[in-house]
Amino acid sequence: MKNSPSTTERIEMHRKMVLVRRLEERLGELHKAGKTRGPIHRCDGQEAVGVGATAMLATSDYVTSTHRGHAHYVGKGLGVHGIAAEILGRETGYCGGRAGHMLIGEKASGVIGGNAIVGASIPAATGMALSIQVRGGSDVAMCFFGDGAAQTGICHESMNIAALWKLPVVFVLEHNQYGLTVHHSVQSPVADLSIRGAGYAIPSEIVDGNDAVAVYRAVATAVERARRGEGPSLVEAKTYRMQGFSTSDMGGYQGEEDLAAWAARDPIKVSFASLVDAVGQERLEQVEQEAVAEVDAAIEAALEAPLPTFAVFEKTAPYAESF
Amino acid sequence: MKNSPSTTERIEMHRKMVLVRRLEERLGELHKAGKTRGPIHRCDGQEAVGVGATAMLATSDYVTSTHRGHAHYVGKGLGVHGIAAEILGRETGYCGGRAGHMLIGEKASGVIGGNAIVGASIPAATGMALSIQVRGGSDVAMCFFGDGAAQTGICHESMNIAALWKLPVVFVLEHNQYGLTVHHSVQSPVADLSIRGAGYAIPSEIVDGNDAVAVYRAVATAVERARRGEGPSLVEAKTYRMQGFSTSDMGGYQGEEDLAAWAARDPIKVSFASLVDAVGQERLEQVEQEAVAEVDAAIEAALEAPLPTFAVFEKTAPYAESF
Amino acid sequence: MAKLRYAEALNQALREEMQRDPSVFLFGEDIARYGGVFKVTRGLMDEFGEGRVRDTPISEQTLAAMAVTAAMTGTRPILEIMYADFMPLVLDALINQASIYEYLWNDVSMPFVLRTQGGGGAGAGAQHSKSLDSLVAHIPGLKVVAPVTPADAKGLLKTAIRDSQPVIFLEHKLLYNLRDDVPDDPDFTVEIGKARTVCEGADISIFATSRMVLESHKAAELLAADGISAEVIDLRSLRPLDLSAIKTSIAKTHHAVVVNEGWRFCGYAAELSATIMDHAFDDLDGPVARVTLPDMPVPYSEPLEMAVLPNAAKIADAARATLR
Amino acid sequence: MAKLRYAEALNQALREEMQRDPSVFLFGEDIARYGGVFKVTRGLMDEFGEGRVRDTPISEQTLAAMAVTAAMTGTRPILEIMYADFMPLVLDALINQASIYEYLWNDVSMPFVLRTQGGGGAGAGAQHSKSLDSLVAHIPGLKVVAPVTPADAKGLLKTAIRDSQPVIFLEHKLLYNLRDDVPDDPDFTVEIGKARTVCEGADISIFATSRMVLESHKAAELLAADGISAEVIDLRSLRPLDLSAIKTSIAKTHHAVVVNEGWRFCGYAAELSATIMDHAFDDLDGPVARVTLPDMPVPYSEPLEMAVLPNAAKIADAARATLR
Ligand SMILES: Cc1ncc(C[n+]2csc(CCOP(=O)(O)OP(=O)(O)O)c2C)c(N)n1
Ligand SMILES: Cc1ncc(C[n+]2csc(CCOP(=O)(O)OP(=O)(O)O)c2C)c(N)n1
Ligand SMILES: [Mg+2]
Ligand SMILES: [Mg+2]
Repeated sequence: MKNSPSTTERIEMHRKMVLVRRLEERLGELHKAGKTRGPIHRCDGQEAVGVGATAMLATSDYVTSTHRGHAHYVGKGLGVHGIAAEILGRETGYCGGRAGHMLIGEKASGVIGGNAIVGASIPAATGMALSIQVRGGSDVAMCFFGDGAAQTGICHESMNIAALWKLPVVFVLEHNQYGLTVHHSVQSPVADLSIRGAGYAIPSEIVDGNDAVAVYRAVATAVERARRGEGPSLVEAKTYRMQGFSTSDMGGYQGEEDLAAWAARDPIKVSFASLVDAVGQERLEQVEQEAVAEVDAAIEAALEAPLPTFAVFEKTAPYAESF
Repeated sequence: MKNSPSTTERIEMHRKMVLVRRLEERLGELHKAGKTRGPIHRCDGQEAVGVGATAMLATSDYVTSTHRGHAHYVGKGLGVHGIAAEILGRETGYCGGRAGHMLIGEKASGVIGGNAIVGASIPAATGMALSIQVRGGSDVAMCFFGDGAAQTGICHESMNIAALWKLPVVFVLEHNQYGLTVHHSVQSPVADLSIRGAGYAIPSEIVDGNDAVAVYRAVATAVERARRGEGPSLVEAKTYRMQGFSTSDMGGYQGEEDLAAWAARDPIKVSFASLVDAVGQERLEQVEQEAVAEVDAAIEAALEAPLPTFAVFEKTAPYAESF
Repeated sequence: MAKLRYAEALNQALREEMQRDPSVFLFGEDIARYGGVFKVTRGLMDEFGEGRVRDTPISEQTLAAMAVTAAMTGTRPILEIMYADFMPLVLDALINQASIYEYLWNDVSMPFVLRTQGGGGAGAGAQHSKSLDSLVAHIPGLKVVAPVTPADAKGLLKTAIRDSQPVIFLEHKLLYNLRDDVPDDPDFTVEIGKARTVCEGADISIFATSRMVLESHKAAELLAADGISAEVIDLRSLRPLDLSAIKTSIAKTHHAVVVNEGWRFCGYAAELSATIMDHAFDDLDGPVARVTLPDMPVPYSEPLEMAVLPNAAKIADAARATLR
Repeated sequence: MAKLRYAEALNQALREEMQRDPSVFLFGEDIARYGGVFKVTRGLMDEFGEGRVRDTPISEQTLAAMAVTAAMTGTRPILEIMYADFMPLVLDALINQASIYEYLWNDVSMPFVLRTQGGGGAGAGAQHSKSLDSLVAHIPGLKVVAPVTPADAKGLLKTAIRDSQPVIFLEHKLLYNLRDDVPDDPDFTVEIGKARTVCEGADISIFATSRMVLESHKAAELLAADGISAEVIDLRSLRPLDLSAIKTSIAKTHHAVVVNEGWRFCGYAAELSATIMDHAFDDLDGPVARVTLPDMPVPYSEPLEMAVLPNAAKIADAARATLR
């Protein structure tokens, strides 16, 4: 099938999904143990979207993310050591503890970056795509955004501009059924948001967001179209948020049946089942164990790393008047 | 045909279109003679939209308008004396000269009101529709907005919310082919903006915006739907801006052929031709002459009315700290 | 008199005013079914129904514009904006809409309340920790209040809801769990425009807003240990200001510190300093000291965040410096 | 040295910088085919093509956010926002985006310029006549400039384009037709952060921004007739401020008036007053007088608009009052 990932790529996606899953689980434990600070937004159950959609990107391509970005970060190539350390506010984090988990940015990897203003990832990627077009490059910019973010005005404005100028941007709508605590039916009168692509003549597709391979295929087609200069595409990945909105969420509004049904379609299970014949159970389990060990090591290292101390240094220079 | 205006209503629409036309022409002359101040946005050639869309409304219904609101004002029942005086900055204007032509508001007539922030008429009417729904009323709120305004984020947000909550609002998109000086093809990748209604499950229709009867029919259906509690509708009225964007526009970018083609379909001509058999030429000409005389009298009165003098009075009370 | 948490006091004010006046309604993100991420609107949808307590899409710009026109047409909307950091999204509605119509048009009033919460100290990062008070306090025709005590939270919210002008109601994420006495009387209100004296003093006046009132109170204790007697004034109303309270206090102490958690440059503390310049220059024996966040983003990691937030020690230092 | 209109000087700066650096590009409403409603970008699309000079849809919020990220990824965007009144729409991009990333992330810079024009006096009404300087001057990490002369317009715009930080470039609708000498030298630039002395004086310092510099200059003439010698300083850079120019002038005159066309409360003039309080209190022999628009919407009709706008007479009155 066109734009299908190779077996090597599929194993790598599997590995990254396990990295993210383990990270989420460890963060959950640390939160319960009172060892985290500030809200943390887990994406377990949604890993296939972030990992599948970024698997075909080059380092020089750009990704913009949301408050729920762990899978996007890992997918685009950030290491779990720097992510874990940033989330735990350490000097060794990607941003020296200045940013926190919602705002991780790492320009060298094309992750610029997390964004906790809902919807803001969308014009951010559109602006990068404009930059690429003005410079005459062949990179693409990709934004992730949620079903809640799709209701913001900047989503509309960005799609209109991107389509009008045929910008090399890929819109990845991560439809996890919920805004913050409210079901999508309380946020929008239409269940399939990709219908809106037609309003901008943007090719749009719905994919199974729990199947990394399906996500990969749809997004790879969109990426190719963007690189050919044919403009933006919209991929709506249907998935489900298995945890509360964040660590501060009291929960209680997600249906048990829904949770069970989606758990049965866990993206890591789906990936495992589809790979096991070709790759063998042993190899896959080894990949998983190594991923788990990598995250555990990252968490331990982060917990032992020093907290930053405030200093007036090069990062505060643009704000020099204060000091 | 369902929701067709009666002959009386059609004569009244004809009269109002002539009122607006004469007003526009006189303002054009006054501008050339250096007797106006600030930009004035003429709507000649587009009168059928504003007049046709408001003809079936009650006084208690609300209308929100744009920077190009003369036809909306007259359609909803404002008098040309108060309008002309406001445009000329007189004490006798609807707002005592404080507002100017882009911002005329007259709560008693349900015109609240003009709005020179592009797009702002849309959430304004949506908010009034929310108020109606909360109070349990059967009024409707209607907003006019342009093809340029349709690209703003608040257009998207408003339509989503209105459809989600089934608010009694009617969206009248006045598609006059231009934003400020740029053709719609430079503002949007789709020519028919009503296609976007589907993204919110909003019933949408395109009508000939130079035919007041066609506008009336489509809008009356939308108004009925809103009054029945079935939510918003979108009517896209195709028309054409016959003058420059405003009195400050240097022009030169509108095609002569386009202008000629649309001039042949002038809404007043269309209306005249469709009424003349039923009503007779004499009667129609009399209606027109009376309208012209009414505007001329309004302009003369306004020119002779006193300019306001600044005073700290009840209108400045909310800003009392300044004085 | 019951002991209530600040969030509960707000909830009580909302409930009482909704019972009293059927034209009051609430809307905002996650406020109905969930009861608000800071739990201020808990139980209200159950009591008043989905029509009067509405969850909304994430569309702040439009929601605020809707509050303006709903308020002009017979209702009293109360809009919750989840974080003050999102206030930039509603400024067009406030500056280009709400602010102008009472002057331009006849017979309009705009009785809406926009509630939001700001401030740092919770590890929420650069996009969820700001105090943007000066952006809203700059807008003519609006009132801006920022209660600190649960009683003021209730009393000012009730007054705000009954006011015929727009009121921006600024809460603070670290105040919601503060517990204190709150009058039960459904007619208990607190006048907008009146400051509250937290403690009297003779040597220096500290004028503070929102959570910084608590830090200023602690600063007064630090200063007392040095033999300096500080008067702490909780402004409560950021606009209009209680000029007479400011003048009276400075006439007594001849020195002032102004404290606000927002940025310094063009921030709310600048207005306080300038106001004192305008109205009390002759009474001043030293320059007014400004204590604010430095002009930079709020960092995430705890030691960084704590280093930049204004606090009691910094306020006390500023007081000592201006007395020197 | 050629005599150019202010708008032409800006046009020349844009052209020269686009010739010099292919990463500079322009976007905004009606700027390409039509050349801008104030004609600043005339002829540039013809010279540089549709790729580098772009007409945009009416989507200010997104356009500003795009400028931020385009600037972080290898280009130097220049965005025109047609009226300063629309700046509320771009504040999320400035406050929650542009302002934070140089601190949060490694190796990013944001070389973009946002040009806009504000101010009253043209009968444009309450939504097209405002000066909202303090909203942008409040934002850390941004520079804000407001040239008055054609030469400064050119020199500051060139510097702004070459700067690695975001620069908000504030023009005024009544300045575009001002004609004066402008250096031809393509390397002519004006440093950001340096004030300009318009006229020297001994009795009082008048610090002004944008068109109010011209009114202040006229006020100095009115005052001279009364035997009062006023020094007028054009701040040019609203952020960062030229502190040394401010201090030096006050050390000489011991009195100050600050003038800004925006609203008074929490306005830019408040920061000037507070800055003087911070840095020059001991040199002051009287309170700093603030001259601003009153806190109300700009009315449309000429006599109303003229009554509320700050002008030379009001500035001179304020100077006399503070000298009394
Ligand atoms: C402009 C803005 N409004 C509100 C919020 C608060 N908020 C954070 S996440 C969220 C829900 C986002 O829903 P969605 O886009 O579907 O993302 P998900 O959390 O499901 O990943 C809200 C309302 C915010 N951060 N920014
Ligand atoms: C938010 C905002 N951006 C830009 C403008 C400047 N402007 C005024 S009208 C206009 C074009 C509007 O086009 P359209 O909505 O089609 O209305 P029309 O003028 O065609 O009636 C523009 C860009 C404005 N007033 N408000
Ligand atoms: Mg979601
Ligand atoms: Mg148009």
